[in-house]
This record gives sequence, C-alpha cells and structure tokens, in this order.
Amino acid sequence: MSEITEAPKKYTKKDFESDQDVRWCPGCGDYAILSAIQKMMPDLGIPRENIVFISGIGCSSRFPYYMNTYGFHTIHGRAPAIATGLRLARPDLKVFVVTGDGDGLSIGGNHLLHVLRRNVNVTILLFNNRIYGLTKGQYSPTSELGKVTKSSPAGSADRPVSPCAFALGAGATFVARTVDRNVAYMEETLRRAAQHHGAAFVEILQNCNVYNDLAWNVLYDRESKIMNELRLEHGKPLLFGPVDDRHGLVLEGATPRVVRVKDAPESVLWVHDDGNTWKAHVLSQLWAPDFPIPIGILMQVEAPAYEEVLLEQERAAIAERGPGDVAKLLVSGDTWRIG
Amino acid sequence: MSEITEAPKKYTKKDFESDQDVRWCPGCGDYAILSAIQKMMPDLGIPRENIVFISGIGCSSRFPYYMNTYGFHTIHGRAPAIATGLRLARPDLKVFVVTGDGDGLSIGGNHLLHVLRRNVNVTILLFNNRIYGLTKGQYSPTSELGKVTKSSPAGSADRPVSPCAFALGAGATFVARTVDRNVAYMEETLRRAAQHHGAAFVEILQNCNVYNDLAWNVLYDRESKIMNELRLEHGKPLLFGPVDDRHGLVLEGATPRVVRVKDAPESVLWVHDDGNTWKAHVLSQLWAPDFPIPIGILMQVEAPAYEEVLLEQERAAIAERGPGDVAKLLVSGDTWRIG
Amino acid sequence: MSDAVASPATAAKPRRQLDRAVVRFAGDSGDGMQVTGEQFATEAAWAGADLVTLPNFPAEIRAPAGTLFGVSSYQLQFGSRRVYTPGDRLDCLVAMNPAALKVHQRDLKDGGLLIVNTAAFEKKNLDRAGYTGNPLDDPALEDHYRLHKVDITRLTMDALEGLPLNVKEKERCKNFFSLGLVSWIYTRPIEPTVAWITKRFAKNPAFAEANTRALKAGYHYGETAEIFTECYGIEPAEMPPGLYRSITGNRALAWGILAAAERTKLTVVYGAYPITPASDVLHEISLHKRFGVRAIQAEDEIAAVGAIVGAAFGGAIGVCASSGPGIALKAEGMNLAVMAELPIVIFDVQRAGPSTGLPTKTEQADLLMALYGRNSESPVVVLAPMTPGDCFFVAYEAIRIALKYMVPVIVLSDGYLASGAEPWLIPDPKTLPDIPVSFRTNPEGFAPYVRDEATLARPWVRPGTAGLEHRIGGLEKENITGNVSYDADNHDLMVRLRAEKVRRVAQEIPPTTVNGPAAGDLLVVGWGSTYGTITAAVEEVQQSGKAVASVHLRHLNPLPPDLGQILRQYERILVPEVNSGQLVRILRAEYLVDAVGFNRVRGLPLSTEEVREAIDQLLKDKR
Amino acid sequence: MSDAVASPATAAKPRRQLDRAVVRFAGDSGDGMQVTGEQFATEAAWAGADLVTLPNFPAEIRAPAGTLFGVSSYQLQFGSRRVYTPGDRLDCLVAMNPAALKVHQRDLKDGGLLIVNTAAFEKKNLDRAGYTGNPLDDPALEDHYRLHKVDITRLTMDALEGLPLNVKEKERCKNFFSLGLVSWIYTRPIEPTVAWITKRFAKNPAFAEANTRALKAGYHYGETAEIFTECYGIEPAEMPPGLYRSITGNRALAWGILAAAERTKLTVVYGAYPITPASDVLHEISLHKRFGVRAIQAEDEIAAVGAIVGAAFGGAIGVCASSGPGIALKAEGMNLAVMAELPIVIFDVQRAGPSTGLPTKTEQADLLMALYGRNSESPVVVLAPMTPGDCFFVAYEAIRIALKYMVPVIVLSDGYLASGAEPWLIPDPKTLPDIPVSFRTNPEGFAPYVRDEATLARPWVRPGTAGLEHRIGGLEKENITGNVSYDADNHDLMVRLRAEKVRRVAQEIPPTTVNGPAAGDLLVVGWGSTYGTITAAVEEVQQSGKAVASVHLRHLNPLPPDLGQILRQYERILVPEVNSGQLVRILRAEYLVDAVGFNRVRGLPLSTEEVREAIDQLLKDKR
Ligand SMILES: Cc1ncc(C[n+]2csc(CCOP(=O)(O)OP(=O)(O)O)c2C)c(N)n1
Ligand SMILES: Cc1ncc(C[n+]2csc(CCOP(=O)(O)OP(=O)(O)O)c2C)c(N)n1
Ligand code: SF4
Ligand code: SF4
Ligand SMILES: [Mg+2]
Ligand SMILES: [Mg+2]
Repeated sequence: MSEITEAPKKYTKKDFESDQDVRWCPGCGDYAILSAIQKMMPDLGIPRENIVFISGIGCSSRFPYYMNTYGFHTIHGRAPAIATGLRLARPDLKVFVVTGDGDGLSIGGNHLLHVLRRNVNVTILLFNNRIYGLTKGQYSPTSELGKVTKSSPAGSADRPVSPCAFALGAGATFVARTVDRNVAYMEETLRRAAQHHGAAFVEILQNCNVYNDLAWNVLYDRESKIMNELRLEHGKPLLFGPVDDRHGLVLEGATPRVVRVKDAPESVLWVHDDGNTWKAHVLSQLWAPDFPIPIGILMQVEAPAYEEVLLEQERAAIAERGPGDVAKLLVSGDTWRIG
Repeated sequence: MSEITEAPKKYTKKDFESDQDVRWCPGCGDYAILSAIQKMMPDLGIPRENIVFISGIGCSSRFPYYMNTYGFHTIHGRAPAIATGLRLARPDLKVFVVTGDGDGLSIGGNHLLHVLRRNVNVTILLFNNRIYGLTKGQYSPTSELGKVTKSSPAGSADRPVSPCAFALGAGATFVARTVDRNVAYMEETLRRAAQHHGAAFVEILQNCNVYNDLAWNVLYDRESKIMNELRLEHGKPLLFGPVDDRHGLVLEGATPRVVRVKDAPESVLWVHDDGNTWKAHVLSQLWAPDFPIPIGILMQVEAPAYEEVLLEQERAAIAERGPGDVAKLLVSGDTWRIG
Repeated sequence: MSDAVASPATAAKPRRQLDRAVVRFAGDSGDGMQVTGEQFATEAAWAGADLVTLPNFPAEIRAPAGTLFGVSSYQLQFGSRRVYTPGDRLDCLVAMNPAALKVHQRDLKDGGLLIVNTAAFEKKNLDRAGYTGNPLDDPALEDHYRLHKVDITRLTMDALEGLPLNVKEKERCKNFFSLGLVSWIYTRPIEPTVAWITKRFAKNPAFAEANTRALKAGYHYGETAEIFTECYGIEPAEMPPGLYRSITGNRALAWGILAAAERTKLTVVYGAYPITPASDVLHEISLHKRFGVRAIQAEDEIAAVGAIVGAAFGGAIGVCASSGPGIALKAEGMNLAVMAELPIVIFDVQRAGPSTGLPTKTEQADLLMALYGRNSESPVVVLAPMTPGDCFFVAYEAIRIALKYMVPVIVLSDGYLASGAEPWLIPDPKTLPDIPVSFRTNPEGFAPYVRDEATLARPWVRPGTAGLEHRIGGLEKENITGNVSYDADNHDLMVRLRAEKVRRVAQEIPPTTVNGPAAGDLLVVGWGSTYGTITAAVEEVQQSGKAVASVHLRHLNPLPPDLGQILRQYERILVPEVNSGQLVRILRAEYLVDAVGFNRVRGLPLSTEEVREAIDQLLKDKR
Repeated sequence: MSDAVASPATAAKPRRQLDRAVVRFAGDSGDGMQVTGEQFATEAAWAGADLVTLPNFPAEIRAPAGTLFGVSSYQLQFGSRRVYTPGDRLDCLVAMNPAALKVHQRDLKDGGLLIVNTAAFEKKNLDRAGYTGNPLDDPALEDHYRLHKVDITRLTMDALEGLPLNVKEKERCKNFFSLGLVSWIYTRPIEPTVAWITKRFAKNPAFAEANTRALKAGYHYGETAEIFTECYGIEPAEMPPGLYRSITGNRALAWGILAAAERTKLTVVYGAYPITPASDVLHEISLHKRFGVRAIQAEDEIAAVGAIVGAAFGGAIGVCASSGPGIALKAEGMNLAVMAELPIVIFDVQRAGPSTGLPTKTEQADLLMALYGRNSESPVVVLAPMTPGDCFFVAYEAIRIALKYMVPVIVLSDGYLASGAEPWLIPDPKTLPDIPVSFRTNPEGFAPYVRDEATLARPWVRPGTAGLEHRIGGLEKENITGNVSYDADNHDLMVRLRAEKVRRVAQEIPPTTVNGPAAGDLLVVGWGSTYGTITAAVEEVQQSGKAVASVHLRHLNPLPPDLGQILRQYERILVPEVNSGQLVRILRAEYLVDAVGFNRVRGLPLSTEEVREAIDQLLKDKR
C-alpha cells in the first residue's frame, strides 16, 4: 500500500552528496555512516526528490545537510513526531529519521516509543556513541553505569537503556543493530531497513573519537571482536568465536547459554529466525561480556502502518459518501430561515 | 540502604482515608484500587507522614487527594520526574507514583522510561483503563487497534503498547500486573511492589464504566476468566483453565505453547521464576486470545537505585575531604591581592 | 406530528411582551440540563429570537448525585433586540434539586421566577447540598422571588402512566416536563423539540413517546395550572434574513479548517492531544474524513505541533488546537516553524489557569503568552474570534494568512466561545476570500529563503519536486540561501525580516469598525469573547446619551494600522479583559495612551453590568 | 622558579603608558587560543589591571583545521581605569592563521598592531580560508596596520630544540610563544603563566619545559628582535583593595548556589539537561558534591524542572539552568510551582534564537518570555546579573527571595556573562544577607495556604512532619485551605494574591543607583550584561559635559519602586538591548514614558561606540 514511486534513472553515490561542507570532527564515525547511506541509496530505486531526511539535534542530527535530498534538521528529540506528520501529509515520500542516543532516547524517548508502536512507515537510524557529542561530552542514556564525564565526575548513577530492547518493548516491527566500522555489513542492514514496510529501527554503534573514543572497542578490536560479535543471519545458527573453536548458543527455556560447537549436537544450536518475536526479546538482552553482541537484523515482522490505516479510512469514507462539501455541511442538521 | 524509618504505631485502613470527597464516577474501578491501597498501607509499617503520593493528571491521578498522607497532584505525565527529584532530596520518604495509561504512556512515556531504567526507589501504579477518562473518552496508547471513540469514530489506527513489555524494555527491576476486581490478590501484589527496593512497576487493569465499560471483561467474566487468567506464583507451574482440565505452558526455545496438563509430563511445564529476566520478556508478550493473561509479579530483581548511588558519592566525597566550605572554595585556585 | 401540539396561539392566559429574557436550567449532572437548555435555545431561535447561550458543567466526569459540585446548568438570553451575552442576572431559574438552588439562587433577580422540583427536596438531597432545613419552607424565598413549587417528578410519572418503561426510565423524562413548562411560560414553540425527540429516539419509540408526553405535559401544565397567572411573549428579532443554524465556537473552528481545505484543495494535517476545552475540535474534525483533513491524536502536545510542522514542510496545511498547559508545551515547536518559516495555525482555546487551573472555566489570559511565550524574538500572527460563529471565519482567515506569509498564526478562542452557541447566518462558502497557493517548482534562481517582495514570504516547496531538493532547520539561516549562518549581521537582518513579515500582515486588516461616535469621552477596547458583553454595556451607556464608543480587535498582532489614530480621539480608554490586564499593557506600550484595565479573572465571562459600571466610573473620574 | 624570568623591569625599549588596551588572540580551534587568552588575562590581572574578557569559539566541536568556521578567538580589554567591556575595536590582533586574519581583520583599529604567524600562510590554509593570493603580500595591509610578520612556528621549534618531543608536540607550543610576545609588548608579568604551566603539566615535565621555553622565547623575542620598537605600560587600576580572582558567570552562578546551600543548611537539588551555554553550571556543580548540592542530569528540560519542583515539595531548594528552547520547555513545570507556591529558581543563560538559533552566541531576548511565557496569569520574580561576578550574588539573592516568598524566580544571565570573566573581589560569605528558613511544624491552625502577613508566603512543610499531612496540586486552590476550588471569586482572589506576592518582593529592592546627574537630558536604562557597555558609553558622553545618566536594573519583576520617579527626571530615555526592544516595552507600558530602544540582535554584545552614537543621536533629535 506504500505509494512511493520508482526512480526513473540510475543514481550513483555522488548523486546523494550535497554541496555542504561536512562539519563533523575529523575521525568521527559519522563519516562512515554517511558514506554507507549515500552508497546504499541508489539501490532503493527511489527518485531523489521523493526522499526526505528528518533529524533532531546533535552531531548525528546534522546528517540531513549532507544528503542531496530534501532534509529538515528540526528540534531536539522531536524528529519522529515531525516525520509522522510528514508521512501522514505525504505518503508518497520515503522518510528517514536520523537521531542520536541523546536525541532519540533521552529527550526524544517518548516520540520514539510512539512512532515505533504506531508502525509509521519511516526508517529510523539511531547513532549510538554512548555520549552527548554536540554539547561536548556528557553521559547519555546508553552510557555505562559509572561513566566519568564532565557532568558525572564521580561516575554516572544511571543504568543504561538498551536501544534494541527498548524498541522491542515499544512494539517495533523491525529492529537491527550495526557497527560504523563494518561498512559493508552496515550498508546491507540499512538497505533492508529502508525496504521494510512500517517503522524500521536501526541502532548504529558509532565512534565519537573526541568525547568517547573506542566505546565500542570490543567490536572494533580484531582480537576481542572474535568473541564479542555475533552476526545474525536468518536461517543460520548463531555462531561466533575463533574459526577453530566456534561457539554457539542454545536456549534452555527462554534462557540462553553459550556452548562450544564441538561439544554440542548441531540440532540444539539456536538458529536465527528473524520472524520470531519471542526470540528477538532474548536476543535484545544479549550483551558482552556474558554473551556476544548481536549484529544484524534481530527481528522483522509485518504489521499495518499507522498512516496507511488512516488513509484507508479516508478513502473508504470518500468512496461511501463522496468527497466532502462544505456548503452542504453548513446547512446540515437543524437550520431555520429568517426573513 | 533505604533510609525509610519504621512506623511507631499500628495503623488501620481508616488512618489512610483523607477528609476529601471522592469524586470518581459511581462504579469506577478506581474505588477498589483506593480501598486496596488504603488497606495495604498499614502493613508497610511506615509512619504516615513519611509517605508521599505523587500523581500526574487524569481520573486516576486524583488519587493523592484521597490518601491521608502527603500528596502532590502535579502535571500531565511528569509525576515520575517529580518523584525522582523528591527522592533525591528526601531519601527518607516512601514515594508512590500514581498514573494512568494516558498520563504514563502517552505524554509521560519518556519519564516512565527513565525512572524505570534509573531504578529510582518509587512504587509506580499505572491504572490502565485503556481510555482517557478525564477528557471524556478518547482512545489511549493501550486501546486496542480499531477502537471506536470520540476521537476515532472510524476506529483508532494506533497499535497499542503493552505497559509491562514497555517496562521490561526500559529495564525495570520489578514488573507486575493486577486487576481491580481481584481485590485480595491486588493487595498482595501492591504490598510486594511497595516493598521492592528500586523502581517497582504495577499495571493495574481498571474499569472505566463510563467510557470503556468492561474493557477487561475477559478477566471479569466468570466464564471467560477461567481460560484467560494466568496467576503467577513463584516456584509454581503456570496453570490455568478449568479445575478438571488444567492447562499449562511449555517453552520451546523461547516460544511458548499451551498444553493440557493431562497430556504433558510435569517436568516440561513452565515453572514461574520471577528472578528470570529472560522468561519475564516472554511472559510480558503473552496475551489473550492466543494465551492467557499473566497476573501477578512477572519479574523482580535487585539493582542499585539511582539516588542511592548519587548519595553514596556525596557521602564518599564528604568522608574523603570533609563537608564543603564556601569561604575556602572562593579563594581556591588562582587569586591575587590588590592594595 | 399533526397531533394537537400546543402552540403559542392556544395560550389562554394574559401574555406580556418582553424585550429579552434570561433563563437558566440547573440540576444534577444526571438531570439532562444541557439537552434541556439546548432545546430551549433551539425553540427560541425557531421563533426568530436572537440569543446567546452559556453551558456550564462540572469538572468531574460523573459527580455523585445531589452534590454541589455535581450541579450542571445551561443559561441563555434571548430577545427581540440584538442579544450580545447570555445575560448577567436571571429572569427565570429552574432548579431541579436543592444543590442547584443553593448554587444558583444568588444569580436570580429579585422578583424573578423560581421553579423548583419539590420531589427532589428530600432529606438525602438536602444533606448533600448542605442544607440543614428545607429552604422551600423558608418564607424569605417567597418574599424575594416568584416561587413556584412544582412536583415535577410526580407530574411526569403521572403523564407517562401506562408506558412500557420502568420507574427510573420514566423519571429521567422530567427534564422535558420542565422544558415544556418554560416553553409555555415564554411562548416558545415546542415543535422543534418534538421533532428532535422523534429523531433522537427513532430506534426506541417508547422513549420518544415518553419524552414527548412529558414535554407536552409540562406545556399544558403551565397553561392549565392555576399557579401561573401570566406568560410572556418575545417578538422575533430583526435579524438579517437568511438561513440560520446554531453553532458552537469549537465546531466553527473545525468547519473553518474544512472550508480552507476545500478552497485550497490541500491536505490538512490536524495534530491534537485531547485537552479540555479544545478536544471537541478534534472530535468534530474526526467526523469529516471526506474533506481530506487528516487528524492525528498524538502522544502529547509537543508531538502534535511537531506533526503539523512536518506536514507543513511536506506542503500540507498544519493546524492544531490545545489549551492551557498544552499551549505552553507547543512553544518549541512553534519556534521551529518561525525559524523554518513554515505555515502552521494553532488554536488556543483558552481556559482558566495558571497550571492545570480550572480546566472547564474560561479566561483570556494567554494573549501575552501567544505574543511572547517563546525563546528569543519569535514573532507570530495572533487573531481572536469575537463570537462562536466568528470562529469559522477567523479559522479560515488564519490559514489564509499563514499560507500567504509563510508564518505561524495563533488563534485565541476561549472556553466560553468553545461551547457557547449563537444563531448563525450560514455563509455561502463561495463568498469566502480566496487563498491562492502556488508551490515553487521552477529551479531557476531558486533558493529556500528568497522572498516575495510584497509579503516577504519564502517559497513553499513540496518535497517530491525534482531539482528543488534543499535542507532547512532550526539553526539561524542565511537570508536567501537558507544555509546555516553564524554571521552576526545576518542574524540581525533575519530577526528584522521575521518581524517585518508579521508586521506586513497589517495590510490584510480592514479598517477598524467603531461602534459609536468617532470621537468622545471614552473608548472601550476589547478583544475576543468579550465582544458581546462590551457591546451590550456600551449600547446601554450610549442610550443614556454619553459619548462612548467601542472597538473590538480581531487582529492582536499586528494591530490594525488605524488603531493609534482612533485611540487618540477619546479622552479615556477602558480595556475590559478576563485577565489581569494584558491588551491594556500592549496598548499603553504601543501608543503611549493612558488606557485603563477592567479586570475580573473568575473563570467566567464579564457581566454587562460590571462593565457598564466600570465605564460610568471612568467617566466620573474624568471630571 | 627563581630562574631568570624576564620581568617588566628588564625591558630596555621605550615604554609608552596607555590607559587601556584591547587585544585579541585568534587562530584555529586547535591552536589553543582560549588558554592563551585566559593566561594573558591572568597576567594582566596580576599586574593590577581591571579587565573584561570575551571568549568566542565555533559551534562545531572540532571544525576542520584552517576553515573560517573553525576559528576560535579570545579578546580582552584591560586598563588602569575601570574597564567595563571587552572593547569594541582592537588595538592588537594576533592571527595564527589566514582564516583568523580573514575573520577578524576588520575589527582591528586603523594603525593597530597586527601580529601574524607567517608559517601558517601557506597554500592549503590560504585555500581553506578562501584567499586567492597571500594577503601578507598585499601592501594595503601594511598601510592600514602596524603589521608584524613573525614565523612563530619556526621560532618555537628552534626554542624547543633538543627537547624529547616530536614535531607535532613541539608545534603545539606555539601559542605560548605568541603569549610571551604579547606579554612583552604590554609589559605583563609572565610569572603566573609559568606557574600555571608547571602545575598543569606536573605529570609531564617535558611538556611543562617546552611550553615554558616557548613562552620565554616569545617574551625575549619581543625584547630583542629589531622589529618591535616600543612596548606599552599600563598602570595598575584603582580597584578596591582585597583578594581577587577571575570568575566566569556560569561558575559564579554555581557558586552562588553553593553559598545558599551552606547558609541555609538545606539540600539543593540541581536539575539539568545539557545545553549550550548553560551546561557549565552543571559541570561545575557536579564537582562539589561535598556541599550537599545534588545534581540530576535529567532526560530533558521538562524532567529537570519537574525534579526540582518535587525537591521543593520535599523541603529542598530546587534550582535549574538552561537556555533557549530548554527554557521554553520549562513553562509548564514552572507554572506548577506558581500554583503550588513552591520555591524554585531557574537560570536562563540566554542564547541567540529563536528555535535552535545560534547556540554559542549571546542575546537578551528572553525577558518577555520570562515574564509572560506561561499559560494564564503566572507571575514570577525576574532578576538579572550585570557582570560575571554579579552572577554569584544574584544566584544567591534569587534563592533568598524564592524561599522567603515561596515563589519561582528566574535569573536572566546570558552567553556573554556565562563564559566572560572579570577580576572579582572575593566576598566573605559571612557578609551575604541571611536566608532564614523555618519549616512549619505546628499543626495548630495549620492549612497549606494560610499566608504570612508580610510576604503572603504560604507555609513550607517538609513531608515527614507528623500532623501536617496535606495534598496540593496544579488545580486552582482555595485560599487558606488549599482545597481544590472551582469557585469564581476564589480564583479571582488567588490570581491577585499570586501577583501581589511577587509585587511585594519590591520591598527587597535597594534604592536604584543613578550613574550621573539626578536629572537631565537623557537617561539610559539597561539590564543584564549590557551593564559594562552602557556604563562605558555613558561615561564617555558625560566626559563631554552632557547631562546624561544611566541606571541598570537587576530587578526586572517587580521593578524597583523608585524607578518611575527617576524616569520622570529626564527628558529622553534610551533603552539599549540585545533584542528587538523588550524592556523598553515594559517601561512604556508601566510608566507611560516615551522611552526609545536601541536594538542590535547580532549574537554579540553591543559596542560602546554604537551606544554612544545612539545617545548622541537622541540628544540631537531632542533639539
Ligand atoms: C531542547 C534542547 N535541549 C538541549 C539541547 C542541547 N543538545 C543539543 S544536542 C544534545 C545531545 C545530543 O546527543 P546525541 O543525540 O547523542 O547526539 P550526538 O551529538 O552524540 O551525535 C543536547 C543535549 C537542545 N539543542 N535543545
Ligand atoms: C499538558 C496537558 N495535556 C492534556 C491534558 C488533558 N488531559 C487530562 S487527563 C488526560 C488523559 C488522562 O488519561 P489517563 O492517564 O488514562 O487517565 P484516566 O482519566 O483514564 O484515569 C488528558 C489528555 C492536560 N491536563 N495537560
Ligand atoms: S563530537 Fe564526537 S560525535 Fe560529534 S562530530 Fe566530534 S567525534 Fe563525531
Ligand atoms: S470517567 Fe471512567 S475512569 Fe474516570 S472516574 Fe469515571 S469511570 Fe472512573
Ligand atoms: Mg550521542
Ligand atoms: Mg486511562
């Protein structure tokens, strides 16, 4: 029911680069994400003018300026609401929301909740650098407990929230996680997200080299990555660890356990099924050091999109009784004539 | 580490009834909840003057007026934030938050997220009547899809959020569900919630007989209740259904399945373990008609409470360097003398 | 309906002609006073009277029966001359229970008609109303008023004898008995009510029959019972000829949006979060999906305004309504529209505050917030309707201005206009001013902030237009290019341009109407829902031959260009407002005139009497 | 440090005495200009000069090197007379790269001293700055300024020869070379900088050594290089004797809270959500847990204000700071405190807007929002500090008033005060006015809204007090009992009481200081951070013998009781503001005086020169 039209011509990455100077710090993970998205855009086959990027406020939220599409750099935390209104007005547009861990989960948590539960047809990219970059380095809702920053010199006292667990709790229909330094895999995940029908949520683990350098080092470092990265592939068992000593997961009741593949019969290994919502919740809870960190699509299911239901009601009303007529409306109900 | 003091005297329910006229509609489910809470209060053994009820706005949020304790009927959706500040200022007080499905999950969703993830020591009671009562009957974030109300004459287009699933996604440490018409059981659950260390979240299914009568009828009606109510008891198997044909649940991977007890060996039945966070997520997803609806404590785990960590930092700082001294502070660092 | 409906002509008792009458029906929330009042208004309107209504209901959803805070009432003034207000003091009060008597008695004129339902004056109800004895036994009551003790309940039950309804159901018809009785007293035709009942209870003929019988029983009771010695006639008012309907302010706001949607052929996104007394705009809009007005019930007011800013960016019209704290929450979103220069319209259905305040009561105290309630210099256009029906035109005008100038517009309605009703001469939508919309499509010379010479508006571009891809946002923009700019002089320029754009809206304002002499001793200046009260008070004073005039502002920002000139023609200026003095501050600052406020902040409209007294006082002080 | 540090006495070249000098260091964000400027300010202060500083840094976190938007600068004016502003035009500009020259050159006086680091003027940097050729080759530059081309980079490298640092590390010391050079030029003592370096790099002696060497190399370069023919002396200013320190406005706000916490022995809950330029208050507070000030970094500004309202209900002091859109978001929470009559304090560190605006730039445009930016009648007290150091006293005073009157107080600081610094005569905390706090504990005659006769404050009750259990909220309250009340007259009364409570704060305001003749041709009225500029401009005009005076308001609501009287002593009134005219509207409305605004909204402080010109102009118009 999506009304998005097909692109008439073949684009290249260059077509999606705007004329603005990119103003992130040299070395910022945002560059890699920008590049991956620009690269992925031509695959969507959507005319450039039908694409809109909506963002909030933060380093990450500068994103729309750098895309040669329509863009709106709005206010802190409200991008999901603004995107919802836009989709309702213009269901023919492909709408992306770019947000950060502060923008999306601190001030903007409520709008994120509601855009996800409503399943509005938008692709949401949350750049998670576990810090407030733009305001120069305070801890964020995803910062680890005890994080020392300018605003928490004795260590933060807030337990972090997991963006993917939050999204699932909110009732999201597409939940994925990617890493900025894993460009090819990120591109693939972003493409799948952009093609999802309904609200797609992608947590992008991103490096802020100025205020929180190497926050995701377990997934960057060649060594530690081996035991900490869990690539999700639909239909394949969940495997990680060194080539010569692969590890897998088994589920006992709903409780996951790490096993050595060589010790376990293949039949007991947890095979990824991205349509299984029950398992998705378990996946969203997996985290280092006890478990590897799932990267890829945790879940994708189909559900009606909010604005499409509303538009269907509009169409049905018009089909049934014809388009509105103000002159008729004004004289409907009780009237009386004078003179 | 809680600094709440013990009550010196034995209270009765009457001691917790304020002198205000109760202004809910006759027949409203809120009366039963009020009564259950007033009844349960003496068991907490806390001096009345050390108890504070904080609420937002809604029929449910009128609650504090009727409790003969300290109370603050604040603004729409912000009670968790106000309670957090109160606890930080006054860790010696026992703080309750009363909210509704609109107050807590529509406008106040973000504050609910953050009070839960921070694990602030407050007991949160969310009266879920699946409607906006006070504003005279619009659908709420927990209303079922297609709900016909004043603001959705053609049926609502919003997929509902599950309060318990949301709370778990937010990282809550205590999550429970009760029903207004099940007074004794409700009392017991509320008591356990009030005794939890950290943020306790209780969803109370409540009847709004004026705007959404019998929304929870599957759990009220003697007949349908049998197959739809799943009482959670720690250490006991999850059983429901008629006495002569009990049903239970089994977990296959993380996927639950309903079985007849007589067909299943006892060993495979899902036994409730309220300390198991993995299973709690599965529980929070169970809903009629495919599954029975869990009532009771879905999960309770221990974690440091936000304000206690902060206060510990304060104590440590004072222990290390003594209490602050402004005169000394003012002359610290670079100074110079003139004249 | 050829059934022998009592009609005014059959009334046998002496009839006295009146100019106007003020009637209030009061009873328990469960007594159906709102329906009764509305039907009486309909009858009065059918008979050609001009009228203004004032519904008043408790904040509680269902207050316990018989309590003081559970009293619900409906007042109206109708007359053969122009009626501007629902009236100050009552000519007739119907009190269906002791609580209603207690709450409303003091508003009844000395010698006024007091009709009570004696059946309700029993122990339980008297206790609940806080009476120690039965007030009906107090002879003082009969000294002050023309008291009629009627056992409405029993008379209704008697009339319904034999109908297949239970006692409770029958009892519930008693409001129609009182309506019938009052209809007879004021010789109003009950035909429209009979028709209404028939339609309303089409699916339940027993109820239709019962209510109709109760109505007629009341009517006949007036005619035949010995206790009523006269009835009153009110001639049809001289009103402009045409087709009329009754309309409330909230419905008129909603219909104004529909009219603009139809005219512009644009999609409207209506963003709402329920709040009293603005919710009914959402309810009304939601009924009319066929007009392409898309309502979103957002998670809060911030999201609601966000959604309409998003919609405006998408080339749709964005409108939202709210009240009190809900408007305060929209400041940041509105400011984004100010910076992005996008057309949105906000209806502020003002309620009594501050904070949660008195949600069901009216007030005019958001004017300064509308003007200044956003960080930094954030000029927006502010309009205010004067009557319920005017809400239609102002809503339409707000959209027209927003689109023409690419600027946010705030409309200040209030709780009184929202639920108040008036007979409304139905306009022909074709006669509404045009709203030209032209989206920019030409890439040549395009930049997001190039400006129209006359309006200073920047171009509106629909995403989807190839070659015009661009990016805007809440950071300061370089004029013309729209690029992010931290340049000092550009910021100063943009601050001035945003202000000038709003200032230019003055060219849309017609010459100000002065009600009264073009110069004189005193000018009364008002805005918004005080229109009726001020006009009535000024006309009264004028009748006593004084050189007093009034002007009523629909445009609060910018102000009418001719206003300063007008103000200087009068010696004194009085500004009555239902706030602590807001417009008066603006007039003093703007024109340096010694305007004086008359301010009562009681959650109620001002009374004509007190405004008249304030005028008299100021005229006296002058000497 | 007995090492032969060059000291002013050893300077052999001719020294010219100056009154004042304005110096700006400008370079790339990575060039350490903020440290350089701060150290130069310290040196100037040590030598007894009065001074005012103006840091200026890009909005980007790390802008790419060499770009125009990546330029960072630090300006200060220091002198032997009172210095009120950082100065309009520069006597000396140090440009560390082409972008810095391009951005700042126009601010240098004709004939001013221009020092450039020639090493940075190479192709890549020139391109990035948008130069087509090398501006240093343009003879016009030497015509206009006293240009000194110094290869600062090479000279630094040479000086660090042999130190165990790599090239990059050495190069990074070049800012201290320029500091040394400018210190020599203005005969400032480099001892404090040497001490600072030693402390700062205590853990890294090689860096300490390198920076110290660079500093001294610069100093000696000035002395020995042939190109500098003279240096300048500035006598110590006549400042009140005592112990001084440098303080920024944000730090002073934070310390003001600590002082109030210490004095009252109450807990303070500080609610914050990071936002430029207010975040540093949070950072500073967070360092001082020993003072019992508990900071919460909330999820947003709404939660931050909510938390402090909750804390105030709990008997603690609630304070929060924010800016721009963050303040707009606090409206609803503040209004709850207005209704609940709870003491909270909000610091609004104003930034340039509207919307996200220019987050790192200063402005004074939130005054009307502070007064009116909440639904309905919502009076609060509004104060504004005049200088960075004054922020300390105003923060303390705000808390004192909030507690005494049980009322919210807004403090209007701004971006300029926030990061600007001045030499500050350290007060003795014992001399601060007392803040008596008495929580109600006596149940006898207690009701939540009984009022103190003098202040109209309601009692403050700490939950935990037996026998005083009570419930309050955002619905309108009955006076005295605090019960929910929908009564019309009670609402009117409460609206008046809330206003009167704020009005009574006028009794706290000392007589207004008039700077200049007590009557005359023109009075300049200002508020907030324009204090220095206005005072400097007025003093200049006064020196030319004109009857001009100024008053500077710290109390914006209520206004000083003697203000009306003062205003009427002057023929004309000029109100310079960094907004479009806000205080001027208030004065006109309040006192009906024809006050005229001078308004520039450039994200920068006003310049002394333009204010002086505006004064001259108005004096001329008068005739
Ligand atoms: C209403 C409001 N409050 C606060 C701010 C200040 N602010 C700007 S960005 C930001 C946090 C950004 O963090 P995040 O979303 O993680 O983005 P990042 O910079 O890390 O990419 C804050 C607090 C603002 N612009 N608006
Ligand atoms: C800022 C703000 N927006 C809107 C409202 C209007 N309002 C009051 S209660 C309510 C919804 C209450 O729903 P819920 O929390 O489910 O409570 P219930 O009445 O159903 O118990 C709304 C929208 C308000 N008071 N304040
Ligand atoms: S501060 Fe961090 S997140 Fe922001 S641009 Fe710099 S490196 Fe990137
Ligand atoms: S409206 Fe519903 S929730 Fe509110 S008091 Fe009435 S029955 Fe209860
Ligand atoms: Mg971040
Ligand atoms: Mg509800």
